[in-house]
Amino acid sequence: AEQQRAQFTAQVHNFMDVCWDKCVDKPGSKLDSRTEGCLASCVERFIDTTLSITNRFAQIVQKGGH
Amino acid sequence: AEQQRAQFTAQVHNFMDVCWDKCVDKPGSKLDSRTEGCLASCVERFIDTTLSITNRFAQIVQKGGH
Amino acid sequence: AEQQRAQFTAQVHNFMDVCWDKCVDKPGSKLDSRTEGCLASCVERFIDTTLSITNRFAQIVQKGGH
Amino acid sequence: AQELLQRMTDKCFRKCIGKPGSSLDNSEQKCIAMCMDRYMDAWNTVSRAYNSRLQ
Amino acid sequence: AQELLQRMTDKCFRKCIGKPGSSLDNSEQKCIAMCMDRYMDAWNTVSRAYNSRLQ
Amino acid sequence: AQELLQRMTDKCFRKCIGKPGSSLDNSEQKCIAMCMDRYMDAWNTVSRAYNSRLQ
Repeated sequence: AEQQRAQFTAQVHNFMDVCWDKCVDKPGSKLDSRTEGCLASCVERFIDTTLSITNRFAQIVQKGGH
Repeated sequence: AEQQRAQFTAQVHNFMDVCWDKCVDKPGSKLDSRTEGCLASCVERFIDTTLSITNRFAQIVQKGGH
Repeated sequence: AEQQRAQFTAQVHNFMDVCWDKCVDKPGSKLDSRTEGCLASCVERFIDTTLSITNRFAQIVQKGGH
Repeated sequence: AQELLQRMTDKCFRKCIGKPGSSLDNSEQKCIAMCMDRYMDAWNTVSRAYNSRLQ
Repeated sequence: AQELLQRMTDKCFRKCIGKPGSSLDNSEQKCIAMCMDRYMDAWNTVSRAYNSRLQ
Repeated sequence: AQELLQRMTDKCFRKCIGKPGSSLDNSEQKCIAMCMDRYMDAWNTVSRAYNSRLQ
């Protein structure tokens, strides 16, 4: 569980690195709903991208390489 | 002392990563005084920022969280 | 040999980090010959730069420092 | 929290400090405080989104 | 291949996704597939160039 | 000094080489030599500033 939490945190740092730059322009007095939506979508789409790339990669490897 | 020197060096690498991009545009035939001043201020302000964020974070944690 | 392969791979990751951004703009339906040439030159010039900096650094150190 | 503080400092310094001057001026200090609060809000939003995807 | 997949995902996400929407749309999906194929081509080109320099 | 050389190479390559050509031309070579010297000057300035802040 300890290790799982460390992995979770490492992933959140990773998402923050990409999604902060993509979604937050000038930090304002609160996180507006558009920015919140952007951050949540950014996490979702990043995971989609990871799955899509991992699947395609597995297919290529199975077919016996590039 | 060995470990302290390694930490010092790691911090200097870290400052260089931020401050080189902020202060040095086209490298010239010598480091002009404006660039030198910018680099020194960059280190000072980065440390100020670190202290300011660390203090604020400690206050938030003490008050029982965000 | 195991360790040598790991070092080779680490270097390729490092080259990719610099050269992908320098040479690939919009990924197209194939890697055109201009992009291929750019990538190969990018690796060559990066190695030249490394050697040039390492030699100059060694000279400065020998002369007894900056 | 060490890593969080370091990354937050790095992102907020880059966002809030243009050309570093002889001290943090008032608007830079405000920007840093807001940036830090928004970074922690964003961290919570991102954690929640990731967590709900893992369920 | 773990590291390769992570770096590829990072580079292709940054190149292909502008403002993240409610799902990966068609053009984003195509862009990601192409980006991945080109990343692997580029990886091979870079490896070959590095290898021939080492000889 | 390994890490210093690597970071210096990375920063100076990015600053001095636009589109990589078939060899390092004269102006690229000059730029790299100057960039390296300025990087080391900057390293010294930054170390001094950090050191005096620690006192």
